[in-house]
Amino acid sequence: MKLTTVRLVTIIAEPVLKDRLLHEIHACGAQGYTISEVHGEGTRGIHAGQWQGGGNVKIETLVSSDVADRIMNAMANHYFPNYAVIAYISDVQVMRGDKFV
Amino acid sequence: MKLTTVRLVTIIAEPVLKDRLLHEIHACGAQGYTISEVHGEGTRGIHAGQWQGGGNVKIETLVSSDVADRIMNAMANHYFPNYAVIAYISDVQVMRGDKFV
Amino acid sequence: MKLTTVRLVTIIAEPVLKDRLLHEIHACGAQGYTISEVHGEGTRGIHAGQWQGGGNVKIETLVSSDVADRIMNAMANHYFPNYAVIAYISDVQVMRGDKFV
Amino acid sequence: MDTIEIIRGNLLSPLVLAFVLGIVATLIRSEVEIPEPIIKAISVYLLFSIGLNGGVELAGTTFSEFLLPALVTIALAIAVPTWCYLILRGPGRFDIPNAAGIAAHYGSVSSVTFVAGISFIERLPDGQNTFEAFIPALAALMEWGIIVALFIGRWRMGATQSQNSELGRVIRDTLTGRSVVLLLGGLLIGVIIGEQGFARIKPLYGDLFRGVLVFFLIEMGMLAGRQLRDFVKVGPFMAVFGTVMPLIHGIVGVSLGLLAGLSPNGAFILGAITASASYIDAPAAVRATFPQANPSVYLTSSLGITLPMNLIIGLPLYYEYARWLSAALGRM
Amino acid sequence: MDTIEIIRGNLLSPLVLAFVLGIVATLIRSEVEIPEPIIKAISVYLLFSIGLNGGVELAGTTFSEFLLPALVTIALAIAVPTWCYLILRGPGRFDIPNAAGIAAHYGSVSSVTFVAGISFIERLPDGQNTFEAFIPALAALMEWGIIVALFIGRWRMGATQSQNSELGRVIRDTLTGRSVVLLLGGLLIGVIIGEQGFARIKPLYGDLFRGVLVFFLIEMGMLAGRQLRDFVKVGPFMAVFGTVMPLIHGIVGVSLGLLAGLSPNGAFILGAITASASYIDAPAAVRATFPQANPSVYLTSSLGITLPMNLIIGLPLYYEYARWLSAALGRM
Amino acid sequence: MDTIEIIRGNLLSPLVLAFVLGIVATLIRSEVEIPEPIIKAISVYLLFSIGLNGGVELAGTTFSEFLLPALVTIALAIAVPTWCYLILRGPGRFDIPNAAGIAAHYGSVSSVTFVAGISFIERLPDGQNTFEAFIPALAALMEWGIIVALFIGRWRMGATQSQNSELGRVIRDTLTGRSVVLLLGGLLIGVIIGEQGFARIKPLYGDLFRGVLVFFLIEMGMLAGRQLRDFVKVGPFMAVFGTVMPLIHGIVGVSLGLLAGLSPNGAFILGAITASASYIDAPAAVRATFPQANPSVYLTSSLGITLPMNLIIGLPLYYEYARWLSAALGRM
Ligand SMILES: Nc1ncnc2c1ncn2[C@@H]1O[C@H](COP(=O)(O)O)[C@@H](O)[C@H]1O
Ligand SMILES: Nc1ncnc2c1ncn2[C@@H]1O[C@H](COP(=O)(O)O)[C@@H](O)[C@H]1O
Ligand SMILES: Nc1ncnc2c1ncn2[C@@H]1O[C@H](COP(=O)(O)O)[C@@H](O)[C@H]1O
Ligand code: NA
Ligand code: NA
Ligand code: NA
Repeated sequence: MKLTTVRLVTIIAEPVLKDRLLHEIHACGAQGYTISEVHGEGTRGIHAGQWQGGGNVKIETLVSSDVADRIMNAMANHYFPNYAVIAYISDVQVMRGDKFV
Repeated sequence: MKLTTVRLVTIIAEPVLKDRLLHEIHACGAQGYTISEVHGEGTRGIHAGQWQGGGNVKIETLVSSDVADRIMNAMANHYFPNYAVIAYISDVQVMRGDKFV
Repeated sequence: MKLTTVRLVTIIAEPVLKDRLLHEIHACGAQGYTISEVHGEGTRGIHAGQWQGGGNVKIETLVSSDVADRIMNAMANHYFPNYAVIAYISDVQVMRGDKFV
Repeated sequence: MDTIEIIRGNLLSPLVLAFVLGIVATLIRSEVEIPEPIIKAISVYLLFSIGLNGGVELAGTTFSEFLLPALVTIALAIAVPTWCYLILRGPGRFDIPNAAGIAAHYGSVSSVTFVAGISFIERLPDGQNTFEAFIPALAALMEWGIIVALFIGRWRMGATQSQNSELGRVIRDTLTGRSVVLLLGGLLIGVIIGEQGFARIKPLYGDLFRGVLVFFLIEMGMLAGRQLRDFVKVGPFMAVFGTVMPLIHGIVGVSLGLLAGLSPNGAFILGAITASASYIDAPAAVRATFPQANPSVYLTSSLGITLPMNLIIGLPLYYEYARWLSAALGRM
Repeated sequence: MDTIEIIRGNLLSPLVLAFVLGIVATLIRSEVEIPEPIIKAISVYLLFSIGLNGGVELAGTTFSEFLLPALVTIALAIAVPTWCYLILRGPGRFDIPNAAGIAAHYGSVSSVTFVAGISFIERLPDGQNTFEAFIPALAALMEWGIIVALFIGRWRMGATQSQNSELGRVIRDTLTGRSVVLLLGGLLIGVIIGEQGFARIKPLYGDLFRGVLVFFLIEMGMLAGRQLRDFVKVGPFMAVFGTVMPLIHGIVGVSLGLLAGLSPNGAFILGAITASASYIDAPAAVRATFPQANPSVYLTSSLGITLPMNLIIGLPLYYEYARWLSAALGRM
Repeated sequence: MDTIEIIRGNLLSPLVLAFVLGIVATLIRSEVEIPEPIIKAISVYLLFSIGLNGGVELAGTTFSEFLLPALVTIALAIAVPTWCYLILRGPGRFDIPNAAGIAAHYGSVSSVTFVAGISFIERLPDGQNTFEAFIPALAALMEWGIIVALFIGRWRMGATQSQNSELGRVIRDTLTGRSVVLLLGGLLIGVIIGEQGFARIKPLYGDLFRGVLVFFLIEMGMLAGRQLRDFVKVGPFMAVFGTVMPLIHGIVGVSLGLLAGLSPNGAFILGAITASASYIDAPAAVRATFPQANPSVYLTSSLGITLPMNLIIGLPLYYEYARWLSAALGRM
């Protein structure tokens, strides 16, 4: 069994960003994504989705190292300043690495 | 505080596989699992659960390294070819490692 | 792009613990958290939330290494003995590390 | 003979049949699923409706009519968990947390049994289907049974400070719990809007009530069905406890209700409340206060044994007993 | 002319208009959203209501009246998937899994089309709006078509042991599936409670039925709309298959229904059931048994082509044909 | 005196009482929870019902009757956000994004206030409870206020290309937004099916309307209650703005409505629409276009201040004013 390491990028953001973020990660080169509904609290106060149950979306995408960097940069430039959003990267192992790069 | 490293196996699959996958990971030796409802998109087109909101299930299980390998192999042999499913492994640290092996 | 490593602590617990756990991680020094609804099975039998659909909550929090240790210790001392709950730590990379410490 | 007729009538009512359908669906592992948000919304609806309907009728009730039944209900909310606790500790040989936990369940109210009791009466022919309008307030008072049981447990264990603060939270939660707020809130709104204001919302809160309850009972049946499977696990003592205690509580509740001046129908509902075992508020409260207590025991017995028992044979029995005793008292 | 009137009447019914609203909302990418738990609960409600209403009416039906229609339904549940399979393998040039998969869809029942067919009849003027009370049981029998299709596929492929065990599971799932349990459970409860027991729950299970169906159809329209976009992907063969086969099945179903002694209205509903293509139970069963089959094909054709076709022009056609054939047979 | 009677009548209506129950439940931190999917489905239901009911009545309305009120509504959808913007920039000292964001809220429509306004009228005695059937179309037009406000903001800021494309998306979203599609779709379906087609779905879309609205308002109260807690954070300017502006808008809306030829009831509803501040569509649109604007301010003021103010004292005031002005104009 051959496992290769790819990057798992996780973004947690207010729901209003959902479509734009999916578009963004796709533009950065992601081949797929998985979304879940979460809620949470951070350092920023109320945001527009919050009265709808405090909802956020969590977007996870398995990508190559390059794509992960591009996504993080896009996040830092376009979203971190004004939106309630966080993003983090970790390494995971998959079987058919070419599916994700 | 003594932490030991175990494997976190994450499987994202179309909902029709749920019961079978739970059975499978149990057969491979997993002692527990956690499921969440997610949705997503990958390289395969529409699948049978998709019209029900594009739903997938995400199954996470903390297991020993051996069990993780067995699960990945089972996935590769029985599910990757025909189903919309991905799986990946990462290392995490837990307190009472024997609970998961 | 400068990435720093922080700890992602994940707790999966029966819903009755939700408010107390949020309070606990905050007391340990966490600056934020993300919650999702999951369900699962482990080594313990039925728990009080189970008839409500087997629901658990998953709490994820990005914290410094110190805070992570404090949280794990609190879990071990106050919750592991009597409740259906697990917790694990992994390392992830973020951009503005100071947001989480 | 007449009693058998009543039992048969209850067995063949849409409510009980829907409940049985739910049990059967679970036993044959069918995938009928009524999603959780729907069930939550329906229980809000049912409690609020009962409050509203009570409130609309309440006009004209004097406080003195309410006083004695209320005192009796408070007495039951203290006595029932206490004596359950003693039985569970004594013959039941449970440890303190488990005994207190189970007592909290049997000392408080199951909304389903309560609602089914009300619906049982409303099914009767006109003229025989009325009861005291303040009944929802009695149900809200009976919720106190949870607190009494937890308090006993804490006291017997010699609680630490932090555990006491947990108990404080539970008391607050019980007083502001969903059932209490909806029953009392509905009651108050009903009083204020009166018959006239109610007329325009009656299609939802009056006409649909019974149909929605039937729908709800399908899910309750599935819930009970899942617990039924664990029946064997609770052991013979709890099997007997879960069947016999409600019957005793029902008899006691009806009797005291009649003595407190309630009508036979009102006393019947008080009996149903007393007999019922909580399966929503109590589990959460017990889990928070006595995590050591084993949820399998209290959930399986309250949901898998007592709930079906009450719905299927308890209600008609309490009703017949209320009629019989009222006649007997009348003859005195 | 009369037929055109009927088609127009159907087109302008709230049901079809709500369905079209859903399609339009999807096409203009509007964000009208009816959450999934609501839709799930509504489908439980619709099936249970139909069962209940049938059951209440059932009193007085003799088993012999039911026998022939039931046999005809079973025959259809065997014949329709078989012949679909042959056509899909032959002219359609599909491989075994895809042919069997599609056949499973067209051989079983779409609850929406079934419910819309019933509602079509109930909309008619008094005296013309009755049908055989056992119709829900026929719909439950027709679900067997899924099993027949999967069985054919398995047999032609020479299934391995493990695949057979999967088939076993699918058979069990179909027999205890949601629609079957709710239709038959409702039917049984309806029989037991009778007119009198039904009266008190009729506001929910009778009066609201049509309004809820309209609400449901908004979502079904959105679902169909999303599939419509993939229309081109299924290719010309499936476009024709998805349009023509239902028409043929509808004609055959109506004809056999009349010959089996059903009333024109009853035969019409049997026709609608036969014509309809499942889009909930079949996809899940096919995905589990033939993962190789391409879901785009069977989902797009059953949801994007056959469902709208049946709702919009199929139903009035089958109805007119039923009336016409019944008159013709009457004249013989 | 009469006005006070009307205010009291509104205060003691089931709607307002349910709203207050929700606020109280939140303030005592009770766990009454109406799940989000239910609330979403109910708002679809309410808007669709209003559209439908309007459509059914619409027959016989001529385009010319509609024209002037429509023009007035468009004028309001342009004027209200503009003047809000100016006030917020001037005396309010907000920066451009915040001023435009708040203006978008007060320039568009709160469905709850709209629906409550309609229900306010329907509660009146027969003969006094009618209004123009095309009112839902006016509410849909008023949604344009969002676009106007965002447009002003963009223009004053000198938007970049990418921001303009975002604005384009918002315009499209507003035009195909849920409220617009449901109100207009319902209206159209209502026109087509007419009285006769509506009769069979009236139990759901007519009889239940008010009861469902009461249920909905419990949740709205909880929502407002949660925002009320942040009341202090918005500062004195917004506290005054959120209380006074709606009153002014209500007066202006009623006046222009009467001048445009609307009946007093119709003018009252137009006033309620004008006075109301959006809390669903506007927040999403503003967040997407002006992420720099502070959501605490616009959410707290529209949900925590303006919504309760309108429901509790605004509606009866606008109604009384409409009656008074109409009498005054009649006397002229
Ligand atoms: N330290 C953290 N750990 C986990 N999730 C966080 C953390 N900080 C923020 N979040 C999530 O990110 C969202 C936005 O955070 P913020 O921008 O800090 O308001 C929050 O609603 C949380 O869901
Ligand atoms: N690159 C990816 N990152 C995250 N999730 C993915 C990725 N690719 C696929 N998935 C998830 O796995 C499911 C099946 O993927 P696929 O088999 O590629 O259609 C999708 O619906 C997604 O939820
Ligand atoms: N090995 C495991 N892998 C993933 N999740 C687990 C595992 N064990 C337990 N869990 C989760 O933790 C919850 C409590 O577990 P337990 O205390 O073992 O009953 C379960 O309901 C699962 O959601
Ligand atoms: Na009790
Ligand atoms: Na068919
Ligand atoms: Na406005």
